[in-house]
Amino acid sequence: MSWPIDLVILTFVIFCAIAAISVRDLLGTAILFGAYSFMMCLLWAVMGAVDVAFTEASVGAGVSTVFFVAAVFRTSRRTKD
Amino acid sequence: MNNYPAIVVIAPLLGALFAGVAAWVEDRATYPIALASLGIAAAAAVNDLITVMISGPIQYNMAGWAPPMGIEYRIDGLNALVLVLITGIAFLNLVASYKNVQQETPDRSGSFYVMYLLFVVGLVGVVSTGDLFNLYVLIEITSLSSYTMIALGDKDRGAIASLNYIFIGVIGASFYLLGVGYIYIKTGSLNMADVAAMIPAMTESSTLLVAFILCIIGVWIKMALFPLHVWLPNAYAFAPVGFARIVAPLMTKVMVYVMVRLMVSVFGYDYIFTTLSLSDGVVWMGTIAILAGGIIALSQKNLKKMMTYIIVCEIGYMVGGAWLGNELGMTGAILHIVNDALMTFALFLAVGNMVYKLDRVDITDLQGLFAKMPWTMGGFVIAAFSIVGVPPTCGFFSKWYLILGAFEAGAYHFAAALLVSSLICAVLFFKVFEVCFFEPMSEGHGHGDDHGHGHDSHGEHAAVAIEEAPVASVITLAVVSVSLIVVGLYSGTIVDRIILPFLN
Amino acid sequence: MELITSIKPLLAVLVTLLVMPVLVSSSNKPNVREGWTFVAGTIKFLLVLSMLPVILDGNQIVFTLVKIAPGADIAFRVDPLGMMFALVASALYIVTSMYSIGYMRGLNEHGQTRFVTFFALAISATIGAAFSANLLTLYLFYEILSLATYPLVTHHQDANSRVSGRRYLTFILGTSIGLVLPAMIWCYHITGTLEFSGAGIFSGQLSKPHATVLLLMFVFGFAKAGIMPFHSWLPAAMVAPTPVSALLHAVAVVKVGVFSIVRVITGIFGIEFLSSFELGAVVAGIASVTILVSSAIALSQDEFKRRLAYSTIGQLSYIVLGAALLSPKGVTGGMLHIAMHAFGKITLFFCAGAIFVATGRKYLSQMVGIGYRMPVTMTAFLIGALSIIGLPPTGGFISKWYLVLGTLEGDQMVMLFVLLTSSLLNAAYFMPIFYRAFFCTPEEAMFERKVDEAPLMCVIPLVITALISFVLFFAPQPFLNLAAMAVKGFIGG
Amino acid sequence: MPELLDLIVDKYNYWLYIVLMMIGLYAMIGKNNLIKKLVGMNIFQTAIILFYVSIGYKKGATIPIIQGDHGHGAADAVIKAADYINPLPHVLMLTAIVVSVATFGVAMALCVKIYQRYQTLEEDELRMRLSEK
Amino acid sequence: MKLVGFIIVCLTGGLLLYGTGELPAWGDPNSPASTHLSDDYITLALEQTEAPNLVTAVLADYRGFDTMFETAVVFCAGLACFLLLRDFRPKKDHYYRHVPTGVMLHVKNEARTVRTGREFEDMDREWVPSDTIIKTVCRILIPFIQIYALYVVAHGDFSPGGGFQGGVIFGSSLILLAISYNLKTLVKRVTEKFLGVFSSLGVLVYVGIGAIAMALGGNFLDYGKYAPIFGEHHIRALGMLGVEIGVGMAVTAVMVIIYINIVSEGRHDEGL
Repeated sequence: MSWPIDLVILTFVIFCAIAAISVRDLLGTAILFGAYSFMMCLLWAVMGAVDVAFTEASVGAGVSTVFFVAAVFRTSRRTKD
Repeated sequence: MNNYPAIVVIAPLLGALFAGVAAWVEDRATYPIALASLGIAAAAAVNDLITVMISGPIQYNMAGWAPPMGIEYRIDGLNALVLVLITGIAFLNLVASYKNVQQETPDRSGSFYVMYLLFVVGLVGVVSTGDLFNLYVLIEITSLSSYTMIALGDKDRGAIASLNYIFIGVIGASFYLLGVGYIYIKTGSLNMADVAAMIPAMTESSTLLVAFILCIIGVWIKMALFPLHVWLPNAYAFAPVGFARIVAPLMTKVMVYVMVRLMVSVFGYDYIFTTLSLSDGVVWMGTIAILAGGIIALSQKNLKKMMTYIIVCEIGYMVGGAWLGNELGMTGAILHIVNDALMTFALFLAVGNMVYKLDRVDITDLQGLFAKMPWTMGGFVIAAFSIVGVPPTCGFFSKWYLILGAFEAGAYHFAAALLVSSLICAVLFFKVFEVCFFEPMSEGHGHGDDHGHGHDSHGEHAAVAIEEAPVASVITLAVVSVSLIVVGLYSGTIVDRIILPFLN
Repeated sequence: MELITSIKPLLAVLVTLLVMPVLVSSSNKPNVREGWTFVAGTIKFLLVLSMLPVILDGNQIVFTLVKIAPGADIAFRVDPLGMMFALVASALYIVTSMYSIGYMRGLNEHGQTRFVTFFALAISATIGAAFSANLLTLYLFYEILSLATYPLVTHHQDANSRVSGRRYLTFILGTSIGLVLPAMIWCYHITGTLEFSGAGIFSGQLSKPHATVLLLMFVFGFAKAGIMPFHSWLPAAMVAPTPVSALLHAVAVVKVGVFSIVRVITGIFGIEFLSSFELGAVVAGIASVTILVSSAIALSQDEFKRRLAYSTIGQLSYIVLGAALLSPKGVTGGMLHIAMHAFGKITLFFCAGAIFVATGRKYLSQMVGIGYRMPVTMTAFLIGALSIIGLPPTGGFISKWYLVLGTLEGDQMVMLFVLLTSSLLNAAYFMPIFYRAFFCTPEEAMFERKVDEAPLMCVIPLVITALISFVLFFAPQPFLNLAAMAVKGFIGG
Repeated sequence: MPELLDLIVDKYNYWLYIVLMMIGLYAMIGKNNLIKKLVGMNIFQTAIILFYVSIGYKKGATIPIIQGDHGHGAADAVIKAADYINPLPHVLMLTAIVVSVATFGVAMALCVKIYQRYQTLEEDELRMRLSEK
Repeated sequence: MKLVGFIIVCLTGGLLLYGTGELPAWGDPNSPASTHLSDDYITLALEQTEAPNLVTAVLADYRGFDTMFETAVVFCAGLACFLLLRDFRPKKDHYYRHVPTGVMLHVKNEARTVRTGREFEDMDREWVPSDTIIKTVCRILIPFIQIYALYVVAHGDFSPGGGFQGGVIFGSSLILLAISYNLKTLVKRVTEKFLGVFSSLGVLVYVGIGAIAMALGGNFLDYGKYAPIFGEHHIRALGMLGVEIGVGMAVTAVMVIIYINIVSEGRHDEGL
């Protein structure tokens, strides 16, 4: 693997993480969180952890996000922080 | 082939799964299944203990792979003792709490038992395993099931208490996981014995230090060492009775076990006390935990809350004792794991019986309880004396070893804290007893000169109807109370036959 | 001296313990319940008695129940000192049981089952303490006794007894956990054993300042002995029904306190060790202050039982003083006083109770002329009072005689002065009662009627104990022999 | 100076995992909204997973699936350890991911339950509601 | 709280940075982690377990015991969601829509149930016009997703994937059904009872395989002991396949349980 790809993805990951916890719309958080997970999954795939990446893709970016949206649907979308 | 070490864990797991099927097919079958599986587990645990006492530690390789490639169960005196304790308490509690569960979760009692069994599986697994990562997974099972159970309790606050517990619990478990990661990066192994063999060669490493700190802090969070205890009082006080009775005595004690295991079997005395010389600081933390727990408990108005702070206080005993850095202190700490589990169990059994009849257990609600529930109160009194440390109940003997250890280590502040906490607990419990014994205040006698012959008012004392908790609960409480004394009397044997062989 | 292993000491402890469930289950049948109490009490007494010849032959009985740690097992050992105490306590238990039937039924008290049950527990613990082979066992029974007496002290369950019960526990538990326990663990830490032995368990490991601190921790820690300033629980505990005050707060509980102190002085420190550091004087000083102050306070008490309580505090310190004299005669006197004071003081308490049952009076100022109505009771009172003052023809004289000899033996004139002064004070607070009872004209109509004693079950016991006090003057040999043997073990052996 | 640079370049993955973990931990402690805290929790856990996966990485090695036309059990070629990435951390992390999603699910269920009861997920409001009673 | 949080975070970060200073360089092939156990696994796994995917070999065989508990954790989560949220109180209101006219029926207190079919259809409180495109696409897609999920489960020995991933994918396909149609459609096809039993059964398959190995005279989970029944050939890989199937079953069921309970607050009536 080449380190620039690694570094770019890492930057994205950190960007998504910060965005996910600072957005004031929980649905937005859900999607950003999905993006975060997906970036993470890419990162792991790059590092050769294909199984972990696969799992993260299906769980973190997939089902978790669905649960998240479902929970937001049943609670409230707005937040103070 | 001796499969008993595996059976201790597998029996409740299989029980949970069969009960999980039964919960959907025939709800009434879950309780017998749960009871039977815990009975088998308890029997297997006793068998383990006997085998260990006769022929030394048992090693069991999961899936037949030898460690460090595979996962290993290594049962020695300490494990076996704690295993017997866990399975025994879980079994007895299940016997005692049938009615409480029916009362509190009538429409989902089947699933309750499944969760209960999973919790026990986690505890038993944590204690049996000889693999650092396996330990983490099992901690998570226990945690996840306890999160759920706690949320099932108090309608208003259960869920919030549980969510707070999740946040703090996850931090604790993750710290532990990180610590294991640092150990792994340094040693390349996850097997406790394998790691322990490599640690003496790398005592100067900063990575190892960080690994140690992370693991220990993680475990401390999980065991609620003051000031990391904030999650515990709410969580345990709002849990449903049937579960509080088992989580309160066992969860924190198992975490203390993990701490002892990490200290003795992974990092080793030399590393902790010689290379790092952490003893003083941690013993002070234990001292503070004891005092703080006791004092906060004094200020509580709710009996359940009070008990939970007593747990916080008792954790200080064990942490302090284990970190005194001598054999007596460690003996005391290990003995106290057993004793404290039993006495907390007895206390919560009694409190559960009160909750069953009274619903609310603020201290003011307990008036006249000695007359109403004499048997429950009898058990409660013995358990309380044990916590105070009155001989011949078991609480006295572990305190004995702890104070001796403190003297030997020169940690007089710790010895003083132990004594002060005994006094605090005495005040605490007699405050409760007074309410139960004196109120409602009888009038018309004992106030001086006019103590005539007219004692008709005494008749009303006899008239108080006895309203006891379910028979099974009361009998279990009686058994546990007696065991407090029996274990106390035989603590010399326990120390000689089980704890000392383990430590040497 | 031979050591004979026998289960008898354990049985003697257990017999009243085992009868407890029976007592509870027969709560609806008072006569059956009382019957069982008697049976258990008698068996217990006989068991103790059956061990007496062995002890008098110069042997000792040992029994180890369980091993806790090396040198600190839960074990029994019957030696002359313990034998004497157990004999007194178990004999008086039977008498008190009888008395409490008269008293409790006479007053129609509530919770009688609870009362007899905890009474049985308390007496078990007392015997256990008497037969303890080491400090750990002694501490164990000491604590059980403290807790078992709490429901007895607070028997009335009213505000008054609540306050008293609180004070009782604060002093007793506070000192035992706060002082005795650390002192005991300190001992064990230094020596690795807690076994009582005539020569003491320390052999040069303890410097004088440390020894002083340790000794004071024990002396004050066994607060049941009522050493000032840890005495005030005893007057407070007088809210209990009189049988409790009589047996427990004149005999069992308080004597366990002094017994423990004597044990520690003789068995843990050892007389020689203490003499070499001249520590006896410290304890003796504390004891004599207690004797004088408490006697003075007793003078001003109007409530009968409170006066008796302060008297008890003073008398207990006689025993401690006797032991602290560290001379053979002094120690003998102290030990004898355990027995002599027991019979005398229990008589006095029985009298107080009998008066209360018969007339409902608790205050001395209300008892002017009571001798006309209750002559038997008041005569017994006289004998008891004489015994406490230490005048012939009562047993109290013997023990005080030995105490005086002890002070002379050790050339401790100050102590002699203390003893004599306090005897005068004793006379000063007892004699007016007797005088007013018989030689003053009754102020109240109810005393002018003909003789009207308390129930028979109240009167018989107090007559018995008064008689024993009387007889002991003429036949003190059993106790004297035991005491002499014990002293030989502590000093000569 | 070059040493420091080396230190940074050699281990930049580790540095970044620490940053991520701090973000997650901060969100868990400092955020007011329960769901935000949950997101923080997940970030925290994934950071740890990243750490483990980084441990497993080996320069010059490939994914831990034995290559070659092995078909079934025909591993004639000698397998060289240096060619494959360490599989153990991956295994551990599979488990950790599963655990984290399970915890996440339960926590979400709790959030829904709390919202049912209190109509809010803000921690300060919840605290206010609790103290009212 | 924020300040406290910040301090704690900084302390933790500092601690970790301190510990990281001495770590072997990232990707260093000679670090202990990459040499001690790892080499053994890499060189021996194929020979011993006959599974080329080393991760699966370690996951389902060497550390199969871990994985069993991992499955138990998943089962526990499903049960937790059921216990916490399931609301057994009868549904008060039912809504139906008369398809030809578009008239909405609001039936209170379960006075009568309406037969749904061509004339009436179930609906949530608010009617969302069904989107034909989504429905059609999903209807076509779902079977393929499911086939793929089965492939992932079955092929875990050889390629990335395994029971867990496959189970999640299968579960997602069912969730997709609920999202594209509505929750009632899913609940009608896959009943709660079925899911509950299925999740238990999944873990039971795993534990059962282990326990039967024990009964056959081996250690727990020792697949090699099945050789007398299934033959020596690939017996360990076969065992792994068995447990992977168990994991897949459990995970599928649990994912659906969690989703249904969260999205309907435990009432199992209307969802997203």
